[in-house]
Amino acid sequence: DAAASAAAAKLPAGEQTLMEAAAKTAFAEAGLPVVRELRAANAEDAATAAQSLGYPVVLKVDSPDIAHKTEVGGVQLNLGDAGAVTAAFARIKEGAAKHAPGARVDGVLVQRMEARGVELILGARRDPQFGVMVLVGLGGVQAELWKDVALEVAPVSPEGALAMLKRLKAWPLLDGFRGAAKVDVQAVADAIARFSAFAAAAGDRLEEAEINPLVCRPDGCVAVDGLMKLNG
Amino acid sequence: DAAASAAAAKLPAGEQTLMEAAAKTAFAEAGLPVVRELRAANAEDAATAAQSLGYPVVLKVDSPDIAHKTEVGGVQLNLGDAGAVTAAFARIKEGAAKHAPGARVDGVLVQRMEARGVELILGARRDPQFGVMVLVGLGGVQAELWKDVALEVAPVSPEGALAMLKRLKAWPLLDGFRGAAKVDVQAVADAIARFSAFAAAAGDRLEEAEINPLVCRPDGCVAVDGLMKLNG
Amino acid sequence: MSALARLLRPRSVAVIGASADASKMTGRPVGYLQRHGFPGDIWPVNPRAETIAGLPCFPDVASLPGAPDAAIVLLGPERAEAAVRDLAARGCGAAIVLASGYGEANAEGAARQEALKRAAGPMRLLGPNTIGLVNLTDGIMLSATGALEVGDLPAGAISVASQSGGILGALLSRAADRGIGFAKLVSTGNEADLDSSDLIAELVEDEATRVIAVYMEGLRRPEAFRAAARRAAELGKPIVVYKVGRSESGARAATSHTGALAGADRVYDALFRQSGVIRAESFNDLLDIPAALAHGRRAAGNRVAILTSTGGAGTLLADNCGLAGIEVPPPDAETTQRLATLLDEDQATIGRNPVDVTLAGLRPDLFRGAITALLDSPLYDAVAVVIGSSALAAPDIVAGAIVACQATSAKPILAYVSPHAPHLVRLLNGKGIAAFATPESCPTVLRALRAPVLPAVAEGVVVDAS
Amino acid sequence: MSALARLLRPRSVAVIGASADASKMTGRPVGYLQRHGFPGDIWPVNPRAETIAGLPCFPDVASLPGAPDAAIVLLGPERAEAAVRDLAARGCGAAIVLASGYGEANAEGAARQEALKRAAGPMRLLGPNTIGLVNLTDGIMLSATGALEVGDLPAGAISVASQSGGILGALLSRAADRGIGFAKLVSTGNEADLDSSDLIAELVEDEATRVIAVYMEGLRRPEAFRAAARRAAELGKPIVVYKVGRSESGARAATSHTGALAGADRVYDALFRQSGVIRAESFNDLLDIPAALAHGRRAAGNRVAILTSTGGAGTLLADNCGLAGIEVPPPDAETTQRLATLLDEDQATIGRNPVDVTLAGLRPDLFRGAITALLDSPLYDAVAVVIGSSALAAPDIVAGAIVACQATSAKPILAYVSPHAPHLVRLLNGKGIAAFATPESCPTVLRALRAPVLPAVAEGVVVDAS
Ligand SMILES: CC(C)(COP(=O)(O)OP(=O)(O)OC[C@H]1O[C@@H](n2cnc3c(N)ncnc32)[C@H](O)[C@@H]1OP(=O)(O)O)[C@@H](O)C(=O)NCCC(=O)NCCS
Ligand SMILES: CC(C)(COP(=O)(O)OP(=O)(O)OC[C@H]1O[C@@H](n2cnc3c(N)ncnc32)[C@H](O)[C@@H]1OP(=O)(O)O)[C@@H](O)C(=O)NCCC(=O)NCCS
Ligand SMILES: [Ca+2]
Ligand SMILES: [Ca+2]
Repeated sequence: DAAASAAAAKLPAGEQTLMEAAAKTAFAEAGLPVVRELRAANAEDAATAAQSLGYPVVLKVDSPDIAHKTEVGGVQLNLGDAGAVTAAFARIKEGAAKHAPGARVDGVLVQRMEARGVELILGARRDPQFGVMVLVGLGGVQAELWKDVALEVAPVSPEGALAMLKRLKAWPLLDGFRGAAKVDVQAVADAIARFSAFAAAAGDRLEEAEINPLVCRPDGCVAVDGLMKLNG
Repeated sequence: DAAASAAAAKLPAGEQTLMEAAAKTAFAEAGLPVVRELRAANAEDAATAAQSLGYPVVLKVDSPDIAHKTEVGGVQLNLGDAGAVTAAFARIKEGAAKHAPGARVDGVLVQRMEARGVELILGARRDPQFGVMVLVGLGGVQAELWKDVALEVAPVSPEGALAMLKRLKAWPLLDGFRGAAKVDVQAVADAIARFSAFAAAAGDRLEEAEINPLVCRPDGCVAVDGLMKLNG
Repeated sequence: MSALARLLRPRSVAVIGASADASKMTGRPVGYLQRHGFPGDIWPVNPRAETIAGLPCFPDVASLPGAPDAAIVLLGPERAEAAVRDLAARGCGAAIVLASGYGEANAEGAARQEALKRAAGPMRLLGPNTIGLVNLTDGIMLSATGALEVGDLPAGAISVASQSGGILGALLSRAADRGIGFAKLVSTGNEADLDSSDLIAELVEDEATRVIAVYMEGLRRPEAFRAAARRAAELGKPIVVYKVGRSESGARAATSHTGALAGADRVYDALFRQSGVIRAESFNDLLDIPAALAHGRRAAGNRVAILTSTGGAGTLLADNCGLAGIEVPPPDAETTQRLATLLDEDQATIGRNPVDVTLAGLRPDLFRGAITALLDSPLYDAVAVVIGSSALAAPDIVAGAIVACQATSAKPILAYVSPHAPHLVRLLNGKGIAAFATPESCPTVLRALRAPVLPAVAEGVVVDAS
Repeated sequence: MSALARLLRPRSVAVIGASADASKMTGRPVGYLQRHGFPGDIWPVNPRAETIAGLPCFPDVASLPGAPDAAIVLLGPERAEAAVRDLAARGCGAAIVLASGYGEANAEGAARQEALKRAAGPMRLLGPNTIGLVNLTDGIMLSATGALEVGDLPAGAISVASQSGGILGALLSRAADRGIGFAKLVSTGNEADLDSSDLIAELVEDEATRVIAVYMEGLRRPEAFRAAARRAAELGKPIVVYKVGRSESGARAATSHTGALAGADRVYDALFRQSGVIRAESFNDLLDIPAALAHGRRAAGNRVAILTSTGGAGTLLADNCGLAGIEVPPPDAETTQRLATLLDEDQATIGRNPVDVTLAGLRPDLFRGAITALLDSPLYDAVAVVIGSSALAAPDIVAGAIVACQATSAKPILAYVSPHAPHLVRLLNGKGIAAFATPESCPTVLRALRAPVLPAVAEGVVVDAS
């Protein structure tokens, strides 16, 4: 996969962690659908960004030092107008100052508020013996609680990815369980395949990559958050 | 259990379905913690009821003909003041008129808005051979998806009920999984035991009883909705 | 004496339709009774014979010298009804009707079964469509099953109630191969009258019975079963059930086979759990678990030491234990020290579990010393010994060492036999050591050996750790 | 010829440290080579003997009349290194070092293993700590295992690669009991040089081998394994792996046993799935699945007809099939009609699955007719026959009927033997019918018989339905 290889080739050198924005940029270059977002350094820019993305939006703290944004009040959802954005910007600054005093805060990411869907986690990890492995499960605590994940050696084809999804006990949730709408599983399988191709191409450089959540809906899927750890 | 027997003895005669309010009244008489609620025939009474319960509240359509309230817009959550209650009352009336045109609507139930918690389903059903069985699982679609329910012949003691909870794969969710707060499982076990004692006392009269959800939190648990089918 | 007690331990048995031709199915029962040493009266009934197998033969039930405690009816479904009516009139305790073609077959058969039941009146009925009853404690064979052709069926402390005759026969021959003995075995068949709950209740009171193994397709009277299970718990006699009908296909087959009611399996599961009954998950477990329980020892916890003279099989066993939630912790410092001194190896090598004694070779003293050290450790609740090919040539040495060690401790010793060696499995089971050839049995048996926690009657449980 | 091919099928074998005393472990290999009919040259090496078992004995490796294709080194770890160095210098293809006390023991042993590897230079090495290699296709025994004392080990189409010698021995004796034959069996032991991936790759190319059974504790080179699996898929030769280390205790034991790397089990699971390898879930399956696959037939789907002459065991089998997701649908109208006519029973009774032919008795013509009717039905992908006690006395009639039926169809027939009857299991497996005594094996085998869908090389799969 050319896009995957190109995205892997572009990874910055040195051992480091890519936070949300940088990680998603890499995933986007690898051909994955990621949430539309803009950076904003202050409340005014944030409102302008929101205007151009279209309401409602989400504001997230943009900091190289904060991995768990929710815990510091760094995620503000469902903001409907400029006033709400301004107020949310202030709350994020406050929260970071209070809960992560030392952290450098570059500003915020302004994202389109995505409609709800089934949330998956995609993970990739380098096994010293087996090479890069790719994992799919339900997002949040679910995958762990139900021990319901599918694992393969990267890369996987879209057909392989679909087979992984079908192996999940949670598969019915994607397939219209109890009258719910069916998720566009072809799009999801495609995203998993691209994610795995990217991880395989990154090879030894990659320690770990994660998309959590990948929001999956009848009209497609979108990576809403991501993280990547690189080796030197 | 005296309360359970008394509650069972008081059940109305004849084959019928007890909707939310009536079912919960019976459960309350059997000693179960149920959500505080008041009936209101019009918007004004609803606001008064809300005032006396304390905000925020929930409004639910009160109708002997509507079992699935959500589907008709019959559940309005998190109402913060009298204005919100009045508006919600109107929406419920409208929703019922539109989605359940023939249904008799007696008014609304005004309930305290309960804080979120782990939602369980408690069920009881009469098996022609084995007598009354009691079932516990996660609420919503979860129990069914993960095939994660515990079943016993009613009645069960509080210790037996606790053992049922511990058998659930979802038990960690009640037990502080991933740093979450621990639920008051003694209170939950007690509720299950009382529910099962009531169902056993009702015996042949009972076709089916359900509490869905029982909201479980560190400070106890509360039945938020219920339903009961009686034999003639 | 109750009718059921008369059936289980009759002093007189009438054989209705006995044949003088020993090679025919109807010729077998009298022979089996004689050959296995029945000390009571045998009364063959056949209008066309004077004597059968040296015994005077009676032309009909009315001419019998007394009321038989039990009767085996070898007639086809057309004539069985009249015989049953006659037996009831004669005061017989219970009749066993072997014939099939009743409720299990079709509507006509169901009607025939009803008539049979009516003909029995107050007399108890076992069957129809049953393979009968085998009492190995007292050598009383009330059956025509070919499995009884085998001469030496070991008597033991396990009794069996089975809703299928074929399964009873399979258990009988499989157990004999493994050196597992039985007290009584009863097949309840169509359960026109006596059902498995009746039999279980009776077997629970049997002195020779310490464990009850049940093959179940469906229960007619859950309450009766629950009461029997409660009584068994009071007496400290475990009940182990293998129930089919766990799947839809199985439930359908069970219903058509004996006409038993097949309720939802998870409802049975709840009943078993609440009654303190152990559920066997595989057919194999229905022998392994009762056999281990019958040896009488219990494990206080779920930590096992594995001793092996063949590395791979030790790993295999450890893996299967771990997979099933049985702990396999490395030995404590004191035990490690003891083993290192004994086996003359360094502590790092010896401080592992499985304890691999390959290098020590097959020296019985070292073998004994190592087992004893592990039994003595407070860290372990049981010891599992892996028996490799090296033991094939010297079965008695290995078995002798294990048996000698077991006498020094109250903890159970289990044996996993790695090569194909049925003689070793038989030998060990015969000496009170739970031995098996399937690695999955080790954790299954260990779980079952943990003192059962009985919801309702927990106080009453007698755990025999002798 | 490659070194591995020379090892698997040597024309000359040197036995280093052979003893003239046949009762000693070191005295066995020459005898095994002779007894099982090795047609090549046997060169015993021992400075203290003139002849061994009638063969001239050589004082050292240098004096050998040629470069042996393979050598068995029977020396202890102290002297094995020098022998290996001499063999390498002599141009030997591969040496098998049986001794233990290397990497599996301690740090000292690990250093010794390194030295051994260095001494071998370009010569290939099997072991150390191995039970050796058994080639039953050509009667070549490069092993000292006591399992070879057994005279008649049936040759077959299954080859085994095992990281444990004890497990190899267990498989050998258990298979013989069940009538399952092998082509080659190799134990890779500590894998100082040759590892299981090397052996699997070689066995895949072996003409006599149709299926490969692997006992695995851990893989050193996943890529090499993957390549071998891909080649196996191209050739349509299934690989069946039983891997331990599924639990923490098992992984710990595996690491200390052969020093193999024990990666997370679910990573292996992914590797197996992606390579089209069948994973055996129980140790028992590691024989049952390959045996069924070796018979060559495949099932097109997962619908099975069960034919039984003993109701209970049929129910048992149906239940186990249903539980494991194998369908047991009632026969279609045409098949029902055919069976009803044949067996002279009413359609309601006969329109069930299991098809119970108890009433028909053991009449071979009816038995054959019923099996054929079920095989002919497009509703079924396979037929499972339950063999009850009635067949014990007439094993050939039952087996003959089943074999005759199989010839009329491309579908597989399975046999579940309900009573303890190893002779029947042996007889049937020997005649190409997958037969077993555990009901759980039926669904397991049926799943494995479904044409494997191989992710990468799906086009290349050759399904032999002959
Ligand atoms: C709990 C956890 C997911 C929180 O992650 P976080 O980075 O702090 O916060 P997120 O960016 O995910 O945002 C939090 C919420 O906002 C939502 N959100 C974020 N951006 C959004 C957008 N643009 N549009 C809509 N919703 C959005 C998320 O869906 C999430 O919703 P939820 O609380 O209903 O699930 C994370 O801390 C964690 O550790 N998860 C566990 C992962 C796991 O289980 N791993 C094991 C796999 S085997
Ligand atoms: C989906 C379903 C639960 C909806 O039930 P309903 O009666 O229409 O609606 P409810 O009364 O439960 O109310 C809907 C929501 O309001 C919440 N709610 C209701 N009263 C509340 C109160 N007083 N305070 C706070 N929250 C409240 C409920 O928790 C629920 O929240 P959720 O959507 O986050 O789960 C129901 O239709 C159903 O069928 N459930 C499936 C049951 C099942 O899985 N059975 C199998 C068990 S084996
Ligand atoms: Ca996240
Ligand atoms: Ca509800």
